[in-house]
Amino acid sequence: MPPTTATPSKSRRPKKSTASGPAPDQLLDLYRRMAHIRRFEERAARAYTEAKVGGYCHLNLGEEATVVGLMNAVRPDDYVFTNYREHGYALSRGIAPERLMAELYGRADGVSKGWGGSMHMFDVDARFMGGYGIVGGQIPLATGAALAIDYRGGSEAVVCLMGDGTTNIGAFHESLNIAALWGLPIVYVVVNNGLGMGTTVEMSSAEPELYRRASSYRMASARVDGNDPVAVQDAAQTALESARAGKPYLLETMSGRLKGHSVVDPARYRTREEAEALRDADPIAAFGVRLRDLGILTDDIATQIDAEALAAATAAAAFADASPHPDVSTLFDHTYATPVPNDSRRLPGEALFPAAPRPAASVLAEVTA
Amino acid sequence: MPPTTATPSKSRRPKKSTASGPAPDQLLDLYRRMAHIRRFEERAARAYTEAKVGGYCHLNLGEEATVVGLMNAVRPDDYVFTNYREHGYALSRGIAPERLMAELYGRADGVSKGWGGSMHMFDVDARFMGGYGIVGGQIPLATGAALAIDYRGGSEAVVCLMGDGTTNIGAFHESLNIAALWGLPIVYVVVNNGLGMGTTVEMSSAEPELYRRASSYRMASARVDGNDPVAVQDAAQTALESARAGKPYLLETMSGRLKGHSVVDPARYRTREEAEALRDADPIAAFGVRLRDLGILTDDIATQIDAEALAAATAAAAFADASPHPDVSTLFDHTYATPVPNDSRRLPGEALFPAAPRPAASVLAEVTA
Amino acid sequence: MSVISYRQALHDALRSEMLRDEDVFLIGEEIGRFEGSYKITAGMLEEFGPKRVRDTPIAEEGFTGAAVGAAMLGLRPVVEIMTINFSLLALDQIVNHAAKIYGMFGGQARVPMVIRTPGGGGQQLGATHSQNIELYYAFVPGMKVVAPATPADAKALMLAAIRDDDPVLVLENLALYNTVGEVPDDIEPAEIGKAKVVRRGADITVVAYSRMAVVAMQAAEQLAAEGIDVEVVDLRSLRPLDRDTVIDSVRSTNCAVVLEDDWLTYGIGAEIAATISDGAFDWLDAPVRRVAMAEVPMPYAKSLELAALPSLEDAKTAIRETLDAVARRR
Amino acid sequence: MSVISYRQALHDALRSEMLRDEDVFLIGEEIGRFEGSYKITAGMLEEFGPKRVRDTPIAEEGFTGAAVGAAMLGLRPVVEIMTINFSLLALDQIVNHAAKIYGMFGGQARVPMVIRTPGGGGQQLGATHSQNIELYYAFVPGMKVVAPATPADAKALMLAAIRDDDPVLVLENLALYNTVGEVPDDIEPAEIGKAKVVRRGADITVVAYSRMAVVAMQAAEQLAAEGIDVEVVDLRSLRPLDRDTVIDSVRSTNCAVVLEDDWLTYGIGAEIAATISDGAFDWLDAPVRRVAMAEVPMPYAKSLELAALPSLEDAKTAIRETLDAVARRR
Ligand SMILES: Cc1ncc(C[n+]2csc(CCOP(=O)(O)OP(=O)(O)O)c2C)c(N)n1
Ligand SMILES: Cc1ncc(C[n+]2csc(CCOP(=O)(O)OP(=O)(O)O)c2C)c(N)n1
Ligand SMILES: [Mg+2]
Ligand SMILES: [Mg+2]
Repeated sequence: MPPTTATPSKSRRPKKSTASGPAPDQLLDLYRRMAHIRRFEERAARAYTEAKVGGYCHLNLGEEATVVGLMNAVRPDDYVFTNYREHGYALSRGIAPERLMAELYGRADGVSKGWGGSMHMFDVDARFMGGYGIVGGQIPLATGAALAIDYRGGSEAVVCLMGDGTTNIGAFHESLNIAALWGLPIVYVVVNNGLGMGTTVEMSSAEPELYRRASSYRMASARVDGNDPVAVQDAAQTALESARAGKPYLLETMSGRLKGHSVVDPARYRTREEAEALRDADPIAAFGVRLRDLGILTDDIATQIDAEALAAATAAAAFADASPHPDVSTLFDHTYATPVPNDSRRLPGEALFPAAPRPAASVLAEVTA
Repeated sequence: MPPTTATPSKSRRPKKSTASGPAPDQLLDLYRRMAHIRRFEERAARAYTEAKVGGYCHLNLGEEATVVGLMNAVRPDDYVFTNYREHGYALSRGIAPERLMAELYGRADGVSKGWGGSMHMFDVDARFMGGYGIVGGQIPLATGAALAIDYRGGSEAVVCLMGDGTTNIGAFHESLNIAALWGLPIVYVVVNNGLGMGTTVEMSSAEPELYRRASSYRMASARVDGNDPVAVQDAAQTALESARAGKPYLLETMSGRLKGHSVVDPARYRTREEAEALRDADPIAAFGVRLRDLGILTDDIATQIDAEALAAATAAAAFADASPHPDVSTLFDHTYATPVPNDSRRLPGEALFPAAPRPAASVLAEVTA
Repeated sequence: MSVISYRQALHDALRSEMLRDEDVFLIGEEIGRFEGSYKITAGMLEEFGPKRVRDTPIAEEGFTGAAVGAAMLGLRPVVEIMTINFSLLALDQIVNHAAKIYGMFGGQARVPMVIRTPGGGGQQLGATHSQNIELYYAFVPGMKVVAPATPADAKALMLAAIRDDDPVLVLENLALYNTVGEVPDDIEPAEIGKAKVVRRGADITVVAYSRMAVVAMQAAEQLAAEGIDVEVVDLRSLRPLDRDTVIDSVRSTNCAVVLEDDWLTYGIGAEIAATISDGAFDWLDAPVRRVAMAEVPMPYAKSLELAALPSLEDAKTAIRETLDAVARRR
Repeated sequence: MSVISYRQALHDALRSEMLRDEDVFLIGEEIGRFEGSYKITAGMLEEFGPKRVRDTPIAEEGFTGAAVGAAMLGLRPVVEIMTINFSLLALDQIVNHAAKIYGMFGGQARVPMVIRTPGGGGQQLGATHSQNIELYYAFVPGMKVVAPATPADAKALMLAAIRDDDPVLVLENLALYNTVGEVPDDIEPAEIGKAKVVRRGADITVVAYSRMAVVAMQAAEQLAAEGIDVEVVDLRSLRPLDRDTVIDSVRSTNCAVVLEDDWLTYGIGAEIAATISDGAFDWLDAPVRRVAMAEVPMPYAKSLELAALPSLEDAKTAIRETLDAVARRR
């Protein structure tokens, strides 16, 4: 499932997005990809409750339209940095679901060889640059990647994802200022799902219209309906064109988080009405209705797509479950890229020095000799 | 020289500033205080070249109008936080120049008992809350002081000073957001002297009109001519009234830095024209011309004020020089406010444990016994 | 006397101090509406309201620094940093400000604040969320750092920390939250700066703190069956460090093992081992052995994480091997 | 062979690497127009232009993190952090990102970057500007930390650091910038992870690094006149730590003193003392003595600063007293 990426011109000059809108097969493809994310995330949640997956596990449920809209707009040679809520992005970037699920299971065939887990997926070939668990930690990194592109005169761009709550941390401010100052090819995307963990945007951000924060850096910005994959894709294309032209961009997408912050969060801080309103705005259902109205989607096709998605998720889980646990002998394989002498390779139960190098008896013998 | 502070109403509702403008004696007082800062700083610079003062030493030369305008607007019970370029603020806040100069000399009578030096002046009675050497470090602290005022329902406000370069650090963003979110009584003042150390505002800030950055927090803000003490005082009063009413404020003052970043910096990165333009805009000279035009200042008065200021600085230096060096016995006096067992009070040359607690001879004796 | 969890003990300490002193307030991410990532503050927003239970934006440096500033004006903030890993973002405000303000200004401003934060690996949280970096605070004069291992100490040390006029970091531990133990209902604040011999034994001293103090007790109990009599010293306070209690113990047992959850090289245990090797030099019959984490970024995979973390078995091995080393030298 | 300053050696290393490899660039505050706060990069902006000598906003976390990101794409940034004190603001990007990225993603992305930054007290810069906190980096697997004491090592280690594919912190020292020494014109990159016996001696081993390695040599020379033959080990690399070289030395001298500029408790010297006490247990004739800073926030006043910092006299006292302790035990 490689991303069906629009191919923008290599030039860094801004370019109009297609006025005509996507063709039916493109629309159906968007729908299909959303369905795949949905089923993958549901399968991941199940694996978590079965204790196949450990640590924290944050899902993209409710953000599928945003994910596929964004990932459709990036070029294969663009770089994507995101946070811990990244399974869908990785999937949409074309990484095999088997390798993603294996990562969740902490297995050797995982996309990060089992070293990263849910929060730290990475695939150098897909230019999917992680997966970071520290809120805001990815923003300076992504900015630096854009600096490297600019340094080398490349035409690639960087997309840096983050949540709404993340716009309140210092790294956001420092990075956007640097990107704007140096004209770096980067699009910062704020996926506004209305909540940090349980704290609302209004409780966290004195300017809750987050895209407006770009003005502190004279940076262009926009807000888009994150439940509409086509709108997201268009907005992202505009943003990416701006970035490639040396004008970084801040894009805010508005969507909902269907479940708790992570798999274990029952989201008790939400009222029943809020939860219902979210379900009603489910982006997959809504997009399905739209495609039906356009005559593109039928019950049969929908059923078929869903079956495929379910099968893919099931197959991914089976693959993951069959993949070996990383061997303890590999524990010291990834501390350093350049080997150097005296790197410690001691297991916790091992002594620092071999036992009793000069037993007391021989010492006394020497002393008396 | 206690600050001749305007007395705003105790209420936290906004209040108009005096439309009529300051009376002649108030204007003369502003001039006098600027002259005192100038002479104090020049004397400090001399003491530095005489190696009486150590470390770094950053002066307010060229920023005197901003300093006195701001310090005239604060109430005696307000709190002032600033950075390492703070001598003038301390002086204007009413702290005796003797104690400030003694601090520069690192003596026991210094305002921080010789522990702080040029960058870390502090006087709890004057509610002068430091003097901080880490760029931006004072901003969260000042925000927290405003939180404490708000927590207790007080009518005081906090003034938090910083340089233009400081607006690019994360703490600025995090703090302004928090203050705006919680409606804290604080005025952030950006003293824009056009430079970090040698880096210009345009090289550092993608939005170089720094007061505009308040919009990211829906915070009110303004820019004012920092070479005009009356304009600064008026603007500060407006800002303080807003803050007391629960609306934090960002005020930017525009002035020049007459010398290098610190006493040792020859400022070679400046062109001769830039240096000349700065001298021409000298706020003390300019304000002197204005007061002469108004008939308030004469040559005689100017000469007298300058003589007084010079005498004060000279006396301060003499006092500082006569003040004792802190005794080594006080080295461990200020590590903790609440004493606890096992606090280390070891000098570098001292052993951790008394020498040879059980000499080898006696050990052997025991063993053979 | 009640038997309660470590989590409950922390909660109770916070609540009773909130009731006792109006100047005490809680501040941190998700501590109110979300009731805390690890639910230590559950119910507190409802009971005390948003003024005293303050949900913050995600801005560790900003809100921790704001707590420092509020403390300078006499309030007694208790900051929750969700895990110690995120405290790196606030380190400048803690190390360069909270810990310096009292000294740097010649003793004019006190900073009576608490930072409570859990460390600990073993939850499959990966490299950035599994660190034990209490060292960063324990190293700094001006800071106080306590690390309770039991519910009783969690409560007593938290009470002491809140009433102390200096910045105190209270190191909690993810793996301890659900452990239970007896806590006297009228427990008094503990004395910060004091270690405790939590088990008397004649053969060997094991020094530990936080989770590893619990492991030390387990090892001692299991080894008792083998006839090995282990003395356990729980450090409880990392700064100040109570060297005397440790040295006194080793002078009676003549050998020692240090257990720690952080990385070995430069870890907390290095100081303990150096201290013992110095202060008990003429008493020691074998080198001080350290059991610590493997020196790698913590992997996510369970198999690797288990291998990287020090275990009860590792502790027992180190104790046995140290006694062997003693035997070979005697 | 030329006799040049430590500052010049650093400058030369940077310049030669910039000339050798287009992917190397400099980034930091005031390194261009202002020519660097300590002038290491003087003239570089003019020679290489603003693309390769990049003045940044005051945003330690932002620009250090940007360097990490650029390194992930294969560039070789050399970050200047003006003094190590300010590095606290970038610690999350260094410890949670630069040091973790290679491992956390299973070895997929290298981070070939250098962070160069001076430590050091003694300049009357007060509590927040006089810290020696190399420990914060030396503690972290994934980081490499080197600490040259001489101009030759400054150059050789900087060359090695720039060519290494991992994040390397090069610890410079304010008090060393003006010291001079011989540097071979065709000096090769040093091997990271290796200590060096910089003076052979039979009576006692002194272990030190950075400024204190220079103090150690001075002490050794002065004590030679008293007939004390001091061996000096310069650690040069704090991570990895070359334990073998240290232990080999102590096994021949049978006693040791550790000199360090940081605080004693939990300082770098704790690991060195613990390592020696362990690895040379049966050879040691006296406890390992540590000379370190007094445990206070550094005061500004000269009288107090001098008292707080370890001096040449302190080093000599510790050496003499350790030899006394040996004599008493032999
Ligand atoms: C520096 C840091 N602080 C706190 C956390 C804990 N944390 C993880 S996710 C999260 C909320 C983030 O909210 P938002 O940015 O809106 O992203 P979302 O999870 O809604 O996608 C918090 C506070 C963290 N991981 N890192
Ligand atoms: C966190 C931090 N980074 C860097 C420095 C070094 N430094 C001291 S002053 C300064 C420039 C500050 O410029 P600005 O904010 O404009 O204030 P000004 O000195 O012009 O008053 C810098 C970079 C520091 N003290 N702290
Ligand atoms: Mg969110
Ligand atoms: Mg400035």
